[in-house]
Amino acid sequence: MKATKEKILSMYKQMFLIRNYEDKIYFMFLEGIMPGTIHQCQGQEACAVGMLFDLSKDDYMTSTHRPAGHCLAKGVSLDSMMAEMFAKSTGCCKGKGGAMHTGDISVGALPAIAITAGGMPVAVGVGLSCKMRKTDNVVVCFLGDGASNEGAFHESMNAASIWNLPVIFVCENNLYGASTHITQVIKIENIADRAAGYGMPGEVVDGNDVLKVNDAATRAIVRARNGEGPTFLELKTYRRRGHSRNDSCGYRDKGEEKEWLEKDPLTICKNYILKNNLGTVEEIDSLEKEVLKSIEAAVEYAKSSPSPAPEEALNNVFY
Amino acid sequence: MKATKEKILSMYKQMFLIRNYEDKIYFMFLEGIMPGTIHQCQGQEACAVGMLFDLSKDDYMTSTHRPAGHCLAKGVSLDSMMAEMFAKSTGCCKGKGGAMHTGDISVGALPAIAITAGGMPVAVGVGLSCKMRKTDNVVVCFLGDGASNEGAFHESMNAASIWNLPVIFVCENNLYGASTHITQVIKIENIADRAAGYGMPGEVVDGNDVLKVNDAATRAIVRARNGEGPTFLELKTYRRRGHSRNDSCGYRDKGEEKEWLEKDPLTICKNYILKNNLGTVEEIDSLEKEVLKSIEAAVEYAKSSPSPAPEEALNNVFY
Amino acid sequence: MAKLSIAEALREAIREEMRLNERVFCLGEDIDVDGGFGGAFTVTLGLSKEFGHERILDTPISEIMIAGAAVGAAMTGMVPIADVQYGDFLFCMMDQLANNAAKMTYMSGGAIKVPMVMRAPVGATTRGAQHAQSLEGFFTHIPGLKIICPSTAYDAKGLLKTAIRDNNPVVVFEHKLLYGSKGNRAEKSALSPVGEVPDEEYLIPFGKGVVRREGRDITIVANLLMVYRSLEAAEILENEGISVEIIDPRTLVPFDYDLVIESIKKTSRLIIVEEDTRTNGWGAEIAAQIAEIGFYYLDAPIVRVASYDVPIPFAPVMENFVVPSAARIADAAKKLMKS
Amino acid sequence: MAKLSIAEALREAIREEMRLNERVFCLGEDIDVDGGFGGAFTVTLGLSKEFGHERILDTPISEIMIAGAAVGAAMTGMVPIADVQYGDFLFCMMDQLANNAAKMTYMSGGAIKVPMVMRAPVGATTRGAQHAQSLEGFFTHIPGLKIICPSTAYDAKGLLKTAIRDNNPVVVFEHKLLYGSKGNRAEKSALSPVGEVPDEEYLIPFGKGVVRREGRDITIVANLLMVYRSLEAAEILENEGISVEIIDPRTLVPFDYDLVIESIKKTSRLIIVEEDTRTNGWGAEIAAQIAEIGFYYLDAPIVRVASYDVPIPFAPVMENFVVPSAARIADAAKKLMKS
Ligand SMILES: Cc1ncc(C[n+]2csc(CCOP(=O)(O)OP(=O)(O)O)c2C)c(N)n1
Ligand SMILES: Cc1ncc(C[n+]2csc(CCOP(=O)(O)OP(=O)(O)O)c2C)c(N)n1
Ligand SMILES: [Mg+2]
Ligand SMILES: [Mg+2]
Repeated sequence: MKATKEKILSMYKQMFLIRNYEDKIYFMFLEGIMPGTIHQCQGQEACAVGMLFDLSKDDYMTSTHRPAGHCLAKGVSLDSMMAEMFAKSTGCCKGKGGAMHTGDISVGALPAIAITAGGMPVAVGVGLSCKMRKTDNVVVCFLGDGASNEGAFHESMNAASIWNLPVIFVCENNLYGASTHITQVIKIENIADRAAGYGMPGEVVDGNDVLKVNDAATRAIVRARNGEGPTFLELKTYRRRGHSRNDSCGYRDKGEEKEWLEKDPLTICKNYILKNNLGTVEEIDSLEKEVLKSIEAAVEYAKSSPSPAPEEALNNVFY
Repeated sequence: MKATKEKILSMYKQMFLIRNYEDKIYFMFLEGIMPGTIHQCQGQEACAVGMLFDLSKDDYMTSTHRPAGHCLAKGVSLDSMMAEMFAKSTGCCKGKGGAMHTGDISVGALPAIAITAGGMPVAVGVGLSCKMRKTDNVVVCFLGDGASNEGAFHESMNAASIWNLPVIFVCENNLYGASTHITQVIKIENIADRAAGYGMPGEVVDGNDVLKVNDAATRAIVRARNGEGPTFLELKTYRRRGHSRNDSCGYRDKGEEKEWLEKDPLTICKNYILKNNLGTVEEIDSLEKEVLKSIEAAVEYAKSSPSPAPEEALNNVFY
Repeated sequence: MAKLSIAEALREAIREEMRLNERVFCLGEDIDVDGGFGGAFTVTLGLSKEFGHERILDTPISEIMIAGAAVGAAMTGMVPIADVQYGDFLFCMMDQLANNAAKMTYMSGGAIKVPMVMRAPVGATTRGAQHAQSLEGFFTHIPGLKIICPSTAYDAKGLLKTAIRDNNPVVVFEHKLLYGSKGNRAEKSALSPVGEVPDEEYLIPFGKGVVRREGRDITIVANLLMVYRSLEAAEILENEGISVEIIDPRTLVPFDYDLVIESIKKTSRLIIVEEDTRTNGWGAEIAAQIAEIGFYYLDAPIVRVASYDVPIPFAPVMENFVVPSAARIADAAKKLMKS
Repeated sequence: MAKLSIAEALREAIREEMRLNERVFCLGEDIDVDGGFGGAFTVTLGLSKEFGHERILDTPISEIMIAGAAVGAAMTGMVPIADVQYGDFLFCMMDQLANNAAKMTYMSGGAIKVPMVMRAPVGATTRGAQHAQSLEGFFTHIPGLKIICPSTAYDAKGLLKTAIRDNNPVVVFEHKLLYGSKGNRAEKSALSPVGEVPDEEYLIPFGKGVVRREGRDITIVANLLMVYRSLEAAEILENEGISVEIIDPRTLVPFDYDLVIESIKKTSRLIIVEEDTRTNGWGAEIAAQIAEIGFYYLDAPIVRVASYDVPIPFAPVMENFVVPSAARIADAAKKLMKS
């Protein structure tokens, strides 16, 4: 598949945004000026962007404890995400959700669900809803490799399949569930092979190449929109940082780390752009600058936003 | 595989016992002299007997809401089972368990677990225990076709596989989960194919032919005892009666019913015995009489046994 | 006015709401397979004839999925009514109910509504420990859920309709011995509180209890089957000159404390009767709350009559011993009058 | 005497029991992967060095299996200590705990024992609603489980050892802010109740609370973090001439009612402080029980100070508002003294 100049630059820009958003937050965490905990997605930017780039805001997305990339790519506003990280009332969840529940339903991003695989049955319901309301909308459901051993995974895969729902299950296999290597907890080579047990197509994709991801996404989305049912995609990828804040990844093999860190999805994309004359160094530079500025602006916005009143905690239990 | 005369007659006798135990209970239920509810296994006798015949009482078995066949084949005493049905203090669970929790740990039959697939994670634990205690014991874990869509199924299959546990998962596919036909809730032809997703061998077996079941059991048991890990067996079978008491099976296709009712596991076994000169009509007759007498005796025993005192309900909450 | 059983009243509520709002649908195991049972207690029997199998959706045996799919559908414009065959299986879907359904509105800062209904049969019926539990106390403890427990046909219809229109997750506890299910699915020892149900539409607001019987000496708060056991006890007590007022709260979250307070101002004695096991049953909360806000109206200890703290035993003689009987309620009342 | 944090004390309890009994083993997610965290709060860190990865078993992310496997292993001769990374995930395994672990002994008529331990961290720590809950009230409501909640290093070791030797399922609630976990796993705003722990072996029996502070005017019953908040409140109140007695029950099932009764005979006032949300939190049961058996010793309403009935919000300013603070406890006490 060939991407247009506009599209590939735009995808690169989104990936660059995600990387730098996460890095900025990482450093602010180290400074100690941010509450809560973080699970970051540096290294997995191509998964989020490749999968979500072609969706409209009427399409849905469910996310995990590691939601920043998904949310940015789905169109949740940078400012509101940053404000949520700072626990401000301008946050996308008004400070009630926090990092692990980032989302904004107005752009189709359900609040992230931090229970491993807990978003999968929800995605089945969203798929049902899209189908029953006779829309051609789809739902992209993100999960990790570790999540594929949860009971919720099984029940959701099966239901989506028998009901032919417009759900695209996207397993970002970054080789680890927290500190546990995937080979310790699963006996088969590819998680995608589990799809066969549900009569669902399953495919392994290079998760660090945004074009390959986007290509697989396109096919799955068409299938879903046409009422042909769900698809399971396994995106092989790697996280460049720890599982959560303050994790130095002592459990990772250094050779493995080195090998994967070389496959940086941003570099891969940038090289592709330059090699195929889809953009110049200057063009890239300038959009990078724009992104960095927007992140600084978001931090300013967040910092200067008001904190919620303590008693605000008592509202919104019921709708 | 050829069975010896002694073994095949003995297997037949057990199947005949199960059939007639269940039929007796069915009629006592109709009479209204028995409390509770029942889920009966007429038609699935070959599954229980074929799987369990060669186990010792140090091997384990987990069962379901439909446990009578499994328990009789595992060696739970007929008298104590009948007494449990009558809610007597001589029952195998002292009247505290009831039909759905029949079992006797002293012969390796864990109390049946009536939560669909709820026994599977327990079987993983039993397998772990057999392995950690360095025994060569195995655990046979029964489940239904419907149970294969539960999250507990998935988590248990995976864990047993990665840890190479001596667990034999036996899925009695009787085509229905309650009133729901398997084709409505699963998209693949054979549930056994799901085993591949866990790196576990899966096999489809004629569940109405006790010799075929026993043959598959033998292979799986050897594997398990040798520390080679779990096996998944799908036994294709059919229940001859309703899902639970008072179910006239209005949801079943009459053609399907007819076809399957003709494949009676008892008849198949009896014919095999006669055809291969492993027993005479007289021999069979006499062991059938013996069984029927033992059932009548069990009913007498149960009826004449004392009811538990009401306050007995307060004991055994803790060990 | 039609005379309906509770099962029928619930069915009519669902039917009316499904006619009114095409977004309403049902899902669950065996809820209306052709030739099947219509759910374990016939509530949804025959609805697929009118609404088709898309809107009366029979599911695999996948409780996590059922609850989670209800959440997802509810968040995105649908109004699911999910069925769990026996309340006991709520534990299998507890994560979806407690961590997702109950928290989505809050976690989203109020942006998302989750208009779903979860129907769960409760009560001991000689099926043994895994098909017998009364689970109200678990669910009243989850902020973000509303909890209702209709004990008459009239309430069943009116409350379920309100639940379906509510923008929040509502768990409906229905009692197996009160359904009045017929035919193959009839229950031994069931009561059959067939009741008058108006032909015209009506809704019953949440948080409004009713006085089932007026009295002077003791206030009894009881739900579901225990309403009837308490009414029986009141008859016994009447003969001994003890006058009992019986309040059926009808909904546990929200709870009509005003009605209870009004009553104990008169009686100054309170008994809570529940089939839930005693320790941290829903009655614990009512007792605790009254011990705080109603303390000065009370002349005597707050008494709870509940199932004993044991798994429900199979044998009917033991089961009957564990679940509060009219006699046990009456004894507690007599003892309380002396204290 | 060694000075240990609670995390260390728990680890030492496990280590000693594993040395004594080869049937004891641990299982859970990330409990001691080489180079990993040693569980989310370092409790099992380093144990695999001594006992190997067979007995310190890292599992897939499969909570149903973890709990079910613990049940199966316990029923057949092993003594599993299972770990759930955050208490909130107990909901994922609730069926195995409530329907199997708690009922097996009973359903088998007493033939089977289930000697398992389930360890669960609780408490709000600005991680948001799905990693914050205090879940005691759910589990005290399940007959067949014992529930413990150590708040000091001494208790943590002694109670966990008793739990491991108990022939029944025991759920251990541990507070994230009390572990004193170090290094990467340290918690902001954690207390670090490092305590003296004897070198020689000791066990602490279940059902025996302790008086953490003696007082005359009000009895406070509090567990886990709330013990410390209550102690802080007591300091504030002391200055205002109100003398508070603080009881830490240490185990919720069984519960030391005698100790509470003894105390209210003296103080005639009771406040229960819990981080559990109010409605049907474990404190509801204590209040209800005392309103029944201790009514005549009380001069004033029983007051509960609990987390408000909301999912735990992320923003620290809101989280701090929801979870009882020393100031809120002190205010409740002052108000109660006036009533
Ligand atoms: C039900 C549940 N169990 C455990 C956890 C704790 N936990 C959070 S993230 C995580 C690892 C998830 O691994 P994976 O699915 O591969 O996603 P990744 O972190 O790699 O993105 C674990 C165990 C959880 N949040 N929910
Ligand atoms: C968790 C759970 N969900 C639902 C049920 C109700 N139920 C009891 S048996 C049954 C059907 C089980 O089907 P299958 O596994 O095929 O076993 P079979 O009845 O055919 O032996 C159902 C739905 C249950 N007992 N447990
Ligand atoms: Mg991962
Ligand atoms: Mg079946």
